[in-house]
Amino acid sequence: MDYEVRLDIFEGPLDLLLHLIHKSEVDIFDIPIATIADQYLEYLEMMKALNIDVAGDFLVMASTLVHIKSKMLLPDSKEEQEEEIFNEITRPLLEYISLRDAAQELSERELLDRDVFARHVPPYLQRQLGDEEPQLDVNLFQLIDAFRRLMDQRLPGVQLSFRPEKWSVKEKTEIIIARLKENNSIFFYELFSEDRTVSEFIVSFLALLELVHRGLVKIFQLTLESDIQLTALFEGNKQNGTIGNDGKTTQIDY
Amino acid sequence: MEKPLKLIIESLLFAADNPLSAREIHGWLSEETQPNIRQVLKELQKEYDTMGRSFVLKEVAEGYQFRTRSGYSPYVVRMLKASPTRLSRPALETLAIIAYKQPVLRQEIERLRGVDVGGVLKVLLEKNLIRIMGRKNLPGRPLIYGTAKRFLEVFDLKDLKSLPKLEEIKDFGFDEHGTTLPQSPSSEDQRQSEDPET
Amino acid sequence: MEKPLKLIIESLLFAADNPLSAREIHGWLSEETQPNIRQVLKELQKEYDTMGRSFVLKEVAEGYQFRTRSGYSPYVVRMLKASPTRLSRPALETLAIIAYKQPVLRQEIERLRGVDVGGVLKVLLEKNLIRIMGRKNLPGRPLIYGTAKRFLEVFDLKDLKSLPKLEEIKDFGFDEHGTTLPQSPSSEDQRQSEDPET
Repeated sequence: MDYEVRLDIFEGPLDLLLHLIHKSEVDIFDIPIATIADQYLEYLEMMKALNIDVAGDFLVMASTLVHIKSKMLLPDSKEEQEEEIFNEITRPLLEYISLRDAAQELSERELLDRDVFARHVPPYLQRQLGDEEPQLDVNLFQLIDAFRRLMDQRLPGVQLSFRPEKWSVKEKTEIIIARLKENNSIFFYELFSEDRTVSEFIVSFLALLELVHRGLVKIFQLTLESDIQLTALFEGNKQNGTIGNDGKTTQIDY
Repeated sequence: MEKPLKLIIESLLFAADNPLSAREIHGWLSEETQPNIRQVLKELQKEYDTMGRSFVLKEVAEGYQFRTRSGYSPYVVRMLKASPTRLSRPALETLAIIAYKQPVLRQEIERLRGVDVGGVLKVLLEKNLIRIMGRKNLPGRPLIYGTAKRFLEVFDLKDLKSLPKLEEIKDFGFDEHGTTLPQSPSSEDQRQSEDPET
Repeated sequence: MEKPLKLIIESLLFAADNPLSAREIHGWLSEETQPNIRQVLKELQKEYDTMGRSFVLKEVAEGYQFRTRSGYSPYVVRMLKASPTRLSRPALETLAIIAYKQPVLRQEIERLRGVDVGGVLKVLLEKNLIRIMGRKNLPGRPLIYGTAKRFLEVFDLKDLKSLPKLEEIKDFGFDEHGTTLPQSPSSEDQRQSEDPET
């Protein structure tokens, strides 16, 4: 066997598949699965032989191909086979091609900072502004990045540990109510996502029980698999309004 | 002190960092109506188009912005020593999927591209081309992605509707058997607005 | 593809952050002599002077720069005041801590940032990005901070649940070794780092 040892770098299984189909000069609507599957596996073998990491994505496609190929040996209905090939292979490929073309088309536009350039606010204009504080221009990613940076700096590779703090059930109750006011319904686990110690966790839980007991919060689960959710039974939630709208839990006394 | 509206608007466009819409301009020139401002913007655009200068007024990201004509980029790139906007092919393909399928989940993107896209999403977020639109009510509460305004700016698009049409995948009759493509339920809104004709 | 020198120089002036001198321009267009470039700059200056637009090409200490005519500055300043700016890094970091750790006490924030955050908290409160959620039952009854509604608006989040989880951020390919993310060389970052010095 003589391989041309010219290993193209394929972005993913669809890329490789397209390459093989192209090379075999076959129609995408009439893919000779057995042949293409063999070629695909050969290619993976070659990559392994050259110690190139074969990503899991490639293996998933390999197993799909092998599966289809093996089914073709069975006296199944031809229509069923064609359907499977279309759904598992042809349609993903068509979608991939159309998106690849769209990406190509996008990249051919007049791109800002590549083909065309805009003006920036010249510094002399900014100076005229003095101390005025204009609006904010910041995105979520910058925020996350800031946080990550901070965590890395302060505690390289170490989980955050916080000094134990004393929380009262009442405080936690207020916090839970504040959160429910903001969101109407939250997931059970979210309630504890900010708890940093076992004792805080327990206090949160007691607070929740208290709220349920008082009929201010409902706990439910949509299906067996779904996460437990909490929903407020006060204020805007059509049920009885037992809580003042100033965020204080005035009706809860201890 | 009274200046012609056209030149006032021009001065704003000239000094602005971002594309300006008629609505925004109206915010600073409340004595002028938005249709009036829109009209002036169109006139200015035409004027610069025919003026034969090195820059024009372009309509992008739902606003107007002065930009150099494309022929001058070699010189400007040299000056700014800018590594010009360059997106890798994976990044570009992922961006295309997000642009066309938004709101979209990561798993849907990965299904379409056939590979993991974690690293690519990071790059696109960093470049402010995409944004997180929220979370889907599904197990794991996955993030929903969409394009950011900067996407329109960079790709010279007036709005999302101006995206070049995506070639639609025809179904070859197999769907009667109920094997429809597992559509991400989140992309439904987009579908609806995209192909009202079909 | 050859463009007239006048328009090439104009495009450079247009896209430049700072005034450009003939010497600088010569650096990018070495095939043109400095006197030649100086000549073109003068011509351009005259041309814009007589063109009756809202901006002119001004000769300032360090070179030539497009500037709006002074009569338009009231409008421009009005716009710039209302235009978005960036948050300082301390403000952003403090906000990030509050977002992720809320409800949170000032002392916790200071422990994480390692510096006093009184001033920054004030700024964030003024900008309505954070709010005081209550007081903690501790000596001194310290204030508890959380994000405000405006925070969600600015960051384009539907609710606090949409804030990406830290595990998900890791998933974006931030390396696991705890080193910081390499800054994207996007033009925005460049501008950000350039501004304070100028």
